[in-house]
Amino acid sequence: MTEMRMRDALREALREELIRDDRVFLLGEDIGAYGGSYSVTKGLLEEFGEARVRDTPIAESGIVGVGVGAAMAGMRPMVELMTINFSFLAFDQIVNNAAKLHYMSNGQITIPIVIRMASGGGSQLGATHSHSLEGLYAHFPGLKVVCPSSPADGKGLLKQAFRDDNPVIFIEHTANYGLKGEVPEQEDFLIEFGKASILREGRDVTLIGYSGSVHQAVRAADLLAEQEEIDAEVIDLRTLRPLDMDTVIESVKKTNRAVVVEDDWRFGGFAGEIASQIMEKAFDWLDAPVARVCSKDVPMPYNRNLEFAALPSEEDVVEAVLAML
Amino acid sequence: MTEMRMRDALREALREELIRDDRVFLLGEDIGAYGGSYSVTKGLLEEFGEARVRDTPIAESGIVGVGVGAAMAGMRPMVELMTINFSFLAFDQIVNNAAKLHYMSNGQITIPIVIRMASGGGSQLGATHSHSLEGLYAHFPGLKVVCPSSPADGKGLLKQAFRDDNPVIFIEHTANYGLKGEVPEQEDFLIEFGKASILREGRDVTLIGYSGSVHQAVRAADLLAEQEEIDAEVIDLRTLRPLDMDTVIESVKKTNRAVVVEDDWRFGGFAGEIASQIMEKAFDWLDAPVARVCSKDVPMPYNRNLEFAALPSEEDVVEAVLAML
Amino acid sequence: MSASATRQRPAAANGVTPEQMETFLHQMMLIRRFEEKAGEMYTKGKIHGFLHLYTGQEACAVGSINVLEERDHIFTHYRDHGHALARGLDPNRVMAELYGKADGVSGGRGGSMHLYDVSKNFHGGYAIVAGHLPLAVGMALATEMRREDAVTMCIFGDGSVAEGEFHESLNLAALWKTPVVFFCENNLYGMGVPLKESLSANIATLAKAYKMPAATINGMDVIEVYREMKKAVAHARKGGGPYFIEAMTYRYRAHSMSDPELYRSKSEIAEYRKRDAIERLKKAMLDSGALDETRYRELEAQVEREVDEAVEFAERSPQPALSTLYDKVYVEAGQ
Amino acid sequence: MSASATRQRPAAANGVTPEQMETFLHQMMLIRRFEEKAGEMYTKGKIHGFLHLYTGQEACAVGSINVLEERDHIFTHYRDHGHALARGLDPNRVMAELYGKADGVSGGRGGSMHLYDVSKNFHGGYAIVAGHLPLAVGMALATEMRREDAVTMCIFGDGSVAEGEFHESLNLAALWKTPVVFFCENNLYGMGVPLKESLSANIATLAKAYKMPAATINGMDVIEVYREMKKAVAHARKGGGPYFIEAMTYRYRAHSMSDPELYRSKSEIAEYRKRDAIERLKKAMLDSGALDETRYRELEAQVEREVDEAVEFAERSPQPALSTLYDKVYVEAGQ
Ligand SMILES: Cc1ncc(C[n+]2csc(CCOP(=O)(O)OP(=O)(O)O)c2C)c(N)n1
Ligand SMILES: Cc1ncc(C[n+]2csc(CCOP(=O)(O)OP(=O)(O)O)c2C)c(N)n1
Ligand SMILES: [Mg+2]
Ligand SMILES: [Mg+2]
Repeated sequence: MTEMRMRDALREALREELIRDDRVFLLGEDIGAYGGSYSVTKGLLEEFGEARVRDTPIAESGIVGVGVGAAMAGMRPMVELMTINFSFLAFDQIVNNAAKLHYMSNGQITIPIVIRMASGGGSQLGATHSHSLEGLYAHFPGLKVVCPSSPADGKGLLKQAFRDDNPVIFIEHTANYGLKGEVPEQEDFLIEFGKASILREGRDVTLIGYSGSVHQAVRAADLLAEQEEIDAEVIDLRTLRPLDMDTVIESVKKTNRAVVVEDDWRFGGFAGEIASQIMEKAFDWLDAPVARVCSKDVPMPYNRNLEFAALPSEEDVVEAVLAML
Repeated sequence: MTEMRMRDALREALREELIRDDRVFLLGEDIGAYGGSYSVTKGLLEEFGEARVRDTPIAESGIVGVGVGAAMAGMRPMVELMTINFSFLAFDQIVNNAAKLHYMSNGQITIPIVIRMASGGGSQLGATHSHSLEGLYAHFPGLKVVCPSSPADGKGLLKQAFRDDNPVIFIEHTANYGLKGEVPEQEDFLIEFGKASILREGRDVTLIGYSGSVHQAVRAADLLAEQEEIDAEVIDLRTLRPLDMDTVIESVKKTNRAVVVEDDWRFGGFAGEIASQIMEKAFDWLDAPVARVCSKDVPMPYNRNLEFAALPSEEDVVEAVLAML
Repeated sequence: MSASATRQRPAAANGVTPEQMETFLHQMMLIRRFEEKAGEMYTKGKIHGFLHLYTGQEACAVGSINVLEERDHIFTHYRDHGHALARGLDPNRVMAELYGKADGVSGGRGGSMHLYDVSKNFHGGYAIVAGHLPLAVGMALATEMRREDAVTMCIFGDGSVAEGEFHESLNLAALWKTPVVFFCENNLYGMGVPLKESLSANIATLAKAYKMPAATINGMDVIEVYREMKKAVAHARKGGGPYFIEAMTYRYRAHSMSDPELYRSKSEIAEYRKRDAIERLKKAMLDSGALDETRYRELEAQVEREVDEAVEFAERSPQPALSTLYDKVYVEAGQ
Repeated sequence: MSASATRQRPAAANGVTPEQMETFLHQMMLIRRFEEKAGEMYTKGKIHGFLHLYTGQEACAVGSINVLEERDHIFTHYRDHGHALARGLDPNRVMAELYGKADGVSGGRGGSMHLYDVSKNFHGGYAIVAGHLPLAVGMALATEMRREDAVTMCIFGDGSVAEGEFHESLNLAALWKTPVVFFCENNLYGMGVPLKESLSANIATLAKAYKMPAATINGMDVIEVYREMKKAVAHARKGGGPYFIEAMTYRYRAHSMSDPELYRSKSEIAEYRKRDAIERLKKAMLDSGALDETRYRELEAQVEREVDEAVEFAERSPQPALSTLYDKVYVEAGQ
């Protein structure tokens, strides 16, 4: 084990995969000379050269498409789109070409691509630059969607993404890049997709999050324990597709209450999926409706106070829990 | 009242709005000389001329952006994107510029645009051309999302869309274009957004749909009545944003059971929103978890049998109802 | 091959041997007949969905694809039957795909717009206009990185040129000098919109602005297409980067089966039919003695048989089992 | 205006009056100082988010925007402070917007990248690269349909040229002959990527391929920018359709406040600083007698005051009330 920050853990994963498999190469906006807009790819250009760490023009559709084409050829490209906000320009390439070619070609074509992007608000970047739309991509069969919340998960899941033969949308929360944590050192530290992790055990209520919102959930659990003597279980989904509902349902059958915490807007968002599945699979165990703590239903304002008010907070989670007891 | 098909009712709405308001103009792919790929705009070029009925290049992002710009200038453009599948190429323009400029500019800018597109599967168009993603757009605050199921609704809602000062995403199910129905004749026949309609009253279960899926719900209700003596209430949401949950909740409080029917994939789809809200607002009235009858979790296959198997059917709805009794 | 000695002259004249010319003629006739039959079967309700026929444009597919080696790659758009047949995909399995049957090249899951045969490096069949252009660039980039000496051909229509991905793809291809040949079949219309109303640019001039060579050629002359494509492929293969061909052509049939063709006149179609590529080659071959009427009738009969067989095959092929609905959404095993 | 009689000569020489030159100088100095101050306030933690400074590029905004009439329209990208100030937006309210305060031009909801003042036909401030280009075309289309005799100016960077929307917008503008001036500020980099690594084309040549006039000009010479912009606006105003200007310039500061600038050398920056637009104009005015040191120091003091006042105003301006969070997601009343 060694302590590192999320951005460094992600870089380690990329480095190890570049070394291990010469089909792996990286392309994206400012991943080379600039070092990556969140410094994840810093130093990789120097180490691996221009052919395998490729700065691209600002042309999201084009570069995702190039990645898909290279994956069809048997390469294992990673395309970095800087942020999820810019992925909207590559939306068709992702949800049509990457997601569907395997099925449409009756299995003749496979697309082993990793598409990385940063998500989340909280940095006063304004409405167009603060999306949390992990659930958007999770909606499409054919894609896998991964959203780590800790450096260890970041490394293990990213390495796993390169071993998967399917298109993987790998989404990193901007607020997590500086997070420190213990990361296992062994070469083949991988984390299987579709396994949620229980970050904190508890009896009274299940808090469910992923990526950034897991941390609100943990802080809320601390507050609940300290101030209200409520013992919350916290589940980190880690991947949205595949989604580990078994772990969630088992927990809810124990606690009889659940709150989904998500940075995205509630209306029409992924929290509704989790809430609905809990209702479907644990109806008789539920003592209260599953609550969803999400962003307010507004485009993200720039002003700091308004932005904080728009984002879900640990207090919002505590409030939701208290309301259901 | 006069009987007409959906496509003709929509054309009537466009004609009347073009006549009423000279700020209204239409632009889109093949809406002119070709007559519209679903014949909705047929004859309008001849009647209103090239300036107001404008054939465009195949450039979805560009033409939606042009529409947004013209709307900023105080015009009332309607952009036709042929189908929802092509709207993915204009995704950023829709969810960033159209949806957010009013908020970001602190109300200085308004975007009175209508963006029309056809949705739905069932015509063997294959995986890239069979999306039902109304819920995708409903997720974004700043947009309104309208999905009529009958000629009268089509006309009344489309005319209303032109009177709304906000961006309206107007989605027509391809399977509905040929549907016949009675349409009121008066000039100012408008239907307010956010008012669901009850297509059939019933006591035993509430079936909720919109656009295409309403028709499965109605047929399922008929089957339930005929074969099982189950009396289903059918609600047509008509608009997803604003969403009339009051009508839904009132119904569920009466029937104690609900099935959401939707053409889109279940996982991460809009049905989860409706189901979650029902749980939140009518928890104590529910005798069974809200069921979601949606498309199977696969890209749409081309083969007819597979496609039918992938789409939600009235039998699926009946089955879901029987399972919850 | 020895029989060709007696037919030396025409070959010398245009760089194409009589055997090749016969191959071209056969392929063009096959495509023509295949498309007519497909249209017929559509009308009979045997085929559904969108069906975009290639009639009129045969010289484009045949002249260009015959230049490619087995190791080369092809990406095309939804009007793809002609390209598939020219690449040597089994007509039976192509017809079966239009029928949506289990023996179709895409197992009945893709349909007319999505033909794939990866064993022949035929990578589809794309129905989102211009969406496959960057894929072709990516394929070319990969072969280049692996020094595979392969060329990727990317086929699309004039209507696609206005899409943003056209621009992004040409720029990326030129920037990274990928071995890709962009092959634009300019049939003057994108659905019902004439090119001059959708593009404020000359296509080849626009392509040249990205610093790649570009040629506008007669897409109704299979020999010219073949010769120009040879230059293009040679250029890309020897490391010169992308090459752009704009082939002027015309589609005889409606855009798809549901198009009432309100946007063009019967006389315009008749005008272009006079320049028919099959007639042109046939006449040249008859004139030069590379073909006689007997052989031509043999070819006609052969093509008729091939197409009938394709229909029979498609009719007999089973529907894909309902139990396969969930198969191949994901690849099961990791690498 | 009568005082200008004594300063006739320089005006005759370059088509710009001494008064105008002084306006240009003042505006450029104001922008320079405003940006330096904004950077300072960012470092002090008064401003957050992304902050893209305009230092070095002042001649572009000032030379071009001063050509526009009140009825003309402006769209720009996220590096927008200079354009806002040159258009005459209140520096106090611009600074307040960077602070996210209620008196900001966008009420504190937009921030540095999203400045709007519709009363001045200044329509933003767009943070999605090239996303505003079609909006400008749409605005121009609307004014043209209403015969308003207005021109729309659309400003963006060299890095935006590789985006698909660049292509779609230029084509639409040219196809429909909309009165729009595309103004590309070519500062040689898009974030850390040099233009030559992101574009396989000469920008002006590419623009010309869409059949619109295009000029590459010295964006570090405010007089040249002004004169060229005059031609462009005249062309668009008299119904000639779009016009394209590529202004060669350089940004002195990092891309945004968080950029470590690993991709370019200190000496390159120093080289460009020698061509500074403010110094150039100042020298020309001193040489021609249009300016003397006293007046220059007055201007310096004035600019200092304006910027200090802007900061004070921003500091004092209240935070937007939390109760406004849900306001203006939708327009309440219909038409
Ligand atoms: C992105 C997108 N927009 C619109 C369509 C609908 N559409 C299908 S084919 C076509 C015309 C394409 O014309 P062209 O590229 O010239 O090819 P052609 O049909 O003439 O062979 C259009 C608009 C589509 N499939 N994809
Ligand atoms: C669609 C999109 N992709 C990427 C980004 C991230 N980004 C912000 S500015 C920028 C560089 C733009 O360069 P250029 O257009 O030359 O403008 P400059 O910053 O040089 O003024 C990039 C890549 C973005 N904002 N939008
Ligand atoms: Mg065409
Ligand atoms: Mg730049």
